[in-house]
Amino acid sequence: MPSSLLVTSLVNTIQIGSLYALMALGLTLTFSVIKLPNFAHAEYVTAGAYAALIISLAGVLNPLIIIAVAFLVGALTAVVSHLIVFKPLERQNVSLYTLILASFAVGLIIRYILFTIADYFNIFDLRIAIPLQILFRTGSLILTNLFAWVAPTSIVLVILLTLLINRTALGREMRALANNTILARVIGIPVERVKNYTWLLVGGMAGVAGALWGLQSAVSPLMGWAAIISVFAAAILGGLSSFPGTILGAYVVAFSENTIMLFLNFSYGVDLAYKPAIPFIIIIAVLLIRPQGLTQLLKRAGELGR
Amino acid sequence: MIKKLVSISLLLVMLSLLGAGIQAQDDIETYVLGIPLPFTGSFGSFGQDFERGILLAVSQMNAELEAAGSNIRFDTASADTEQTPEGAARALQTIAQTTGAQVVVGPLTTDEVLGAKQFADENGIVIVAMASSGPAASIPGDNIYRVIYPPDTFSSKAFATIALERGHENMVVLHVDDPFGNGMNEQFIANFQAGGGGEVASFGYAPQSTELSTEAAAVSAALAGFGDNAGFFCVCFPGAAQAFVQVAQVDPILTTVQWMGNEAMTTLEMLEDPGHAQTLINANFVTVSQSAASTPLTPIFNADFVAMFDKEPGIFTNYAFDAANIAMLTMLAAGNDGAAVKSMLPFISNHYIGTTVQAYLDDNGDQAIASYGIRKVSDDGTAFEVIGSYNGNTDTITYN
Amino acid sequence: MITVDHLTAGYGKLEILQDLSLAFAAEQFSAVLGPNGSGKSTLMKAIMGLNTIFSGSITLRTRELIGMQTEAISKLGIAYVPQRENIFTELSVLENLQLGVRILPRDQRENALNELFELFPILGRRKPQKAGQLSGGEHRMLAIAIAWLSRPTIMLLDEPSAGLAPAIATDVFNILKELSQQGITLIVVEQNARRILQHCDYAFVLREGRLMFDGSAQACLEDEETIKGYLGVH
Amino acid sequence: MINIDLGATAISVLTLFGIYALMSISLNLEYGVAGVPNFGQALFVSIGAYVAGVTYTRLLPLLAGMESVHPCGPTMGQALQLRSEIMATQPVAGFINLALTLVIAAILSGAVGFAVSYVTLRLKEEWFLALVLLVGGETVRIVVRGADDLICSHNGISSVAQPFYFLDDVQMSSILFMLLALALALIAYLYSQRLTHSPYGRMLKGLRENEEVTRGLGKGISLARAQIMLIGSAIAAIGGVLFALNTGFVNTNDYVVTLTLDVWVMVVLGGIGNNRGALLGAALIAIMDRVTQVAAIALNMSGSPIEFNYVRFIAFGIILLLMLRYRPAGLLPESRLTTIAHETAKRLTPGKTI
Repeated sequence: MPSSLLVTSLVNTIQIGSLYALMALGLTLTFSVIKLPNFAHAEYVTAGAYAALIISLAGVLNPLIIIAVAFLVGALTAVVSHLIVFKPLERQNVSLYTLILASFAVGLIIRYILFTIADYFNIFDLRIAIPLQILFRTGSLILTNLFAWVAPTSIVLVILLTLLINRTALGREMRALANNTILARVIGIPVERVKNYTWLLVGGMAGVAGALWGLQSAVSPLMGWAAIISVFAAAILGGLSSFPGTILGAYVVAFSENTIMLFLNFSYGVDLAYKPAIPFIIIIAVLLIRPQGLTQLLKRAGELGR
Repeated sequence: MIKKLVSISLLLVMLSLLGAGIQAQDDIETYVLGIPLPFTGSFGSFGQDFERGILLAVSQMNAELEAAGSNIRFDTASADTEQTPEGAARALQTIAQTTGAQVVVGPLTTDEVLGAKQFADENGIVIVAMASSGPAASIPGDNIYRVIYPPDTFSSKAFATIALERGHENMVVLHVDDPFGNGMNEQFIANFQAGGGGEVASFGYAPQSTELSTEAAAVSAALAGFGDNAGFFCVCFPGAAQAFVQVAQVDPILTTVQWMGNEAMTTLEMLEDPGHAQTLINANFVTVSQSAASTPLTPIFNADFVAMFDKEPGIFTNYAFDAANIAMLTMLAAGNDGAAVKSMLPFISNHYIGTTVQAYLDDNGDQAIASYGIRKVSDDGTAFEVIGSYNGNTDTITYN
Repeated sequence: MITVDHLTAGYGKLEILQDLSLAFAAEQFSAVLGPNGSGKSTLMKAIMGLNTIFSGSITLRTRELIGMQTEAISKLGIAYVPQRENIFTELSVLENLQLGVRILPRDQRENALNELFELFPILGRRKPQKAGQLSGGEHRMLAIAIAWLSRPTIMLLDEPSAGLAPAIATDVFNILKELSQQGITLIVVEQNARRILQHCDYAFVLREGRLMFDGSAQACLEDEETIKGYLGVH
Repeated sequence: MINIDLGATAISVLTLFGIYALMSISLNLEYGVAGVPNFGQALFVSIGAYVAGVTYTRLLPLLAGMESVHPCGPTMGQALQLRSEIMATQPVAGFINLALTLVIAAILSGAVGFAVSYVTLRLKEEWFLALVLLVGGETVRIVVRGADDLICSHNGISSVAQPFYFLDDVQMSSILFMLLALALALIAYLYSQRLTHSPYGRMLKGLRENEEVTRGLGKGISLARAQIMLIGSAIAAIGGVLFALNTGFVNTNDYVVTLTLDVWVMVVLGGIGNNRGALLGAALIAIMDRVTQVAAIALNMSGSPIEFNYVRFIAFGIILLLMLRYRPAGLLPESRLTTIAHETAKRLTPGKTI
C-alpha cells in the first residue's frame, strides 16, 4: 500500500472516527442510562443534517450557527420521541424486544417524515455548502477548513460530554442511573429529569454529527440509517457501557473501514464494496468473543500506565 | 375463525373501494396505465420524478383525445415497488388486480423489472421499462420492453472510445456495486482493452454508501500508480457522486487527471456547489448520455414540464415521458389488451420519435438505437452542454 | 407511622403478600422476620413502590404511598437499603456519598458528610476508591451511609447483616442502635432473628405472605412457638 | 378507475398470507415459545430462497443429463428451456423438484438455526443474539451478493417459476400455488400448536418467563431451545422457498432487515406466544399491504396532493407504536400461563422472592 494512501486514510480515519464517536457516545449513553438499544438514533443524525441543510440553503453559512441549529433539532427529535413513545412504554414495563421494535418504528416514522420534507423542497443528495478552503498542503496531505470543522468540533464535543459525565452533578446522576436504576430511584434521584437531559444530549450530539456529515458528504433521508451499523459497532466495542471504550471503538471502526479496507484492497484485492461488512464482522466477533468490548483492554492499559 | 375474519375484512375493504370506482361515465372508455416505481428508498426521488414525466404525457394525451372527440381517456395507477424485486411484483399485482391495467410504465431498475417479470408474463401484462439497461433482462419473447434506453453495451463502448481518443493508456473506474455498475465496468474494460487500452483498475462502492473518502483515496492511489496518461471513469449515482466530488476536489491526483462519468452524474444538483462545478470543469469531465440527444420535441417537453410542475425535469424524466407515450399510442391502436399491446408495441415504437430518439427495438425487446450526446460542464459552471454525439450503431463520435 | 392495610402485592402476575395488614410505629425499631419467601423483602419494595400492587393501601401518616413514584416516596423522608445492589459500584465512594446528600440543601451537605465520616471513619479513608472494590463490611456501611445521609425519618433495611463475618455484623447492629437512638424509625428485615430481637423494640413475623405474629421484641423472644415454628432455631 | 378483480386479489393476498404465516409461525415458535429473539428472520427465509434459486435452475437439467449447468453463463437459456420442457411434459418431475427443494431448504436452514442457538450460550446478554442475528443476516447477504455462481451475484437469478406455472390456465395455476402455500402454512400451524401445547412447549414457555432459572438449568434447556430453533428455522426456509417461487426471481435485495421487521410486527400484532395470533398477524400484514397500496392508487387517481407512499410508512410506524402501547400483548393475547408452567417456575425457585 503506497505511503501517501496510508496518510490520506489515516486523516480519513480521524475525520470519520470523530463523527462515529459523536454518534456512538450517544448510543452508549442511551443504552446505559435509558437501557434502550435505540435504532432510531440514526434518524436524529438525519434530522440534524436536514435542519442544517435547510438553513444553509436559506443562506446561513456560519458553521457555528449551523451546528447549533442541528444540535437543537436533533435534541428536539430525541426528546419528543422519548416523551411520546419510549417513556410511556417504559412505564408499562414492556420487554426489551418491544422497545427495540418501537425504536425501529420511531426511526421509520422520522425517516419518512424527512422523506416528505425532502420531497417537498426537492432537496435530495445535497451538501451543506460552506465554501471550501485549503488550510494546509504538503505532498499528498491536504487539510481543508472542512476537516478543521468536522474533526475538532467532534473532538471538542466528545471532550465536553466526557467532562460533563465525569465532573458534574448531572453526569454523576446519569452514571448512577446507568449503574443501578433501582437504587437511583430509591435515593431520590429525579430519574425522569435526568433521562430528559440524557435524551437532549444524545439527540443534540447526533444532530451535530449529522450536520458535520453533511458538510463533507451529501444529505439524504437515508444517511443516518446507512451509518447506524458502524455506530453500533463502535458502541459495542465500548461494551455499550464505557465512554473511553466507545471513543476508542469509534476510531477502531473508522480505521478498519478506511486503512484496513484499503490495505486489504491493495494487498489482497478485496473489493471496496465489502466495506459495509466490516462493522458487521466487528459486531459479531466482539459479541461472541469479547462482549465486554475494549473496556478490559483499556483498564489493563491504564493499570500499566500507573 | 381467523379465515372468516380475513375473508370478511377483505371483502369489506374491497367493497368499500369498489364504490369509488363506479363514477366513470358510460360513454367514455378509460384505459389505465400502471406506474410501478420506487417511491421510497434511495431511488425514491427518481421514482417521483419519473411519475411526473408520465403524468405529463397522460395529461397531454387526454387533452388531444378530447380535442379529437375520441371517447378514450387514460388514467394512471401508481404503486410503490419499495425498490425491491418482490416489492415490484406486489406493486404490479396490485395495479393489475385493482384497476385491470394491462400495460405498465416502469419499474426502474433491472432487479425490479425481473421481480415483476413472472407475474407480467403469466398474466399477459406488458412492462414498458424506461431506464433499465442491465443485460440480465435481455430476454427474447417475454412481456418486457425496454424502450428508449439502450443496453449499456453501447454507452460503455462510447466511454472506451473517448478514453482511447483522449490518449489514456490506463484507466481507473469507480462504480456502484450493483448490476448496472458492474455491467458497465466489465463492458468498459472489454471495450477499452479491445481498442488497445492498457490496464484498468476498478473499485466498486457499496450502493448504500453516503460517504466516499475511502474510495476516493483508493482511486487517487491507483491513478498515481499508473502515472501519466491515466484517466478516471466514475459510474456513480447522484448522492455518491456528490460525496465523491466533495472529497476529490482537493485531491492532488484526482484534480490533475481527466474524468468521465455516467449520465446519472449530470444532474443540476452536481453543479450547485461552485467548487464541485469547477472541479468537473478542470477535470474536463464528459458524459455520454442518451438524454442529451435532443429532438425538436425536447425543449417543448422541458417547458411543458416546468409549466405543469413548477420545477425542472430530472435527468431521466423524458425517458418516462417517451415510454408512457409509446405505451399509450400502442393502446390506442391495439386496445386495452395485454396480448395485443405486446404484439403491436414494437411496431408503434419503431415509428415513434419523441424527446430522445426513435425507439427501435431488437429481438429482446430492448432499444436498439444507441444515439448519445456527449456533454460537458459549460464554462460558467451552471449547466451541462452538448459538445458532440456518439452513434452507437456505427461506433462514431462527432464533435460539434 | 406507616400503615399497611389489606395489601396484596408481588411481581408480575405472581402474588406474594396476601391481604397483609400491619402498622409500624414512629421512632420505633421494628424487625420484620420470617422464613425465606415469606414476603419480607416484598413488603419493603411495596412500601418503596418497586413492585406490583394488586390491592390494598400503604399510608405514611395519612398520605397514600401506592401509586407514587419511588423518587417521590424517598423525598418524604423514607430511605431504603436494599439487600443487594445497594451501592453504585461503578462510582467512587465519595461520589456515592455525594449522591446520598444531594437531597439536602446545598449548605448542609458539607456538614452532613463530615458528620458521616465521624460515624463511619473507614469510609473517609476510602473516598477516592471505586465503590465496587470495597470489602463486604465496608460495602454494607456505605449502603447504610448513603441512606442515612439524606437525613431520613424512616429507614428500611433489608437484611443488613446477611453474609457478614460475626464481628462486622456486630458493627452493623451497633450502627443500627445508634441510628435508632438518633430518633430514626427503623424497619429492618432480618434472618438472624434472635440477634435482632435483642436490639429492636417490636417484631413482625411473616409466613407465606401473611402476618403470623406481631408484638414487642420481648414477647416475641419469649414466644417459643413462633421462634421454633416460623423463625427456626438460631 | 378502480375496478377490483376480487378473485385475483383474494388469490394473491391469500398466497401472501400463507407465505407470511410460515414466517410468523416460525418466529412465534422461536421467540414466543422458546424466547429466542431471532432478529435474523430474513437470513433463514433467504436460505430457502437461495436453495430454490439453485435447485429450480439446475436440478432437473442435471437429472436429465445435461453435463454442466451454469445458470449465470451462456448455457443458461438451454438449461432453462430443458427444465421447462421437462416440467411441462412430466408434472411428476416438477413435484420431485419442489419436494427436494423444500427438504434441502428445511435441512440447511434448520442446521443453521440449531447452530445459532448455541451461540446464545456464549453471549453475555440475551439480546445480543438479536444483534448478532440481525447483523449476521446482512453479512450473509453481502457475501451471497458477491458470490458469482450461487444465484448469479447481484444480478440475481430469474425464471424460478412456481411449480404450477406450466398449466395452461393461469388462474388455475395460481389457485393451486395458493393452496400449496395455505396447506404448508396449515401443516406448520398444526405442528406448532401440538408443540406449544406439549409438556415440553409448556416448560419452555414457563422458563421464558424467568430468565434466571433458565440460566441455572444449563444443558437440557439449551438443547430444547436448539430444537425449537431448528424447527423454526426450517419453517422459515420453507416460507422462503415459496416467497421465491411466488416472485419467480431470487435476488439478495429482497432479504433485508425490513423483511425481518415485518415478521416481528406480524407476531407482535397478533400476540406473542400464540400461534393463532401469528396467523392473524400474517393476515393483517398481507391485507394491510394491499389495502394501503390500493388506497394510495385511489388517492392518487382522485388527484390528492399528498404523497401517500410516504404516509403509508409513517402510518405503519404509528399503528405499530399504538399497538405496542395499548395492546402490548397483541390482538390475540397468549392465554395465561398454564398451571404446569407456573408450577415448574415455582418449583425451580424455592423460597426465592424472584
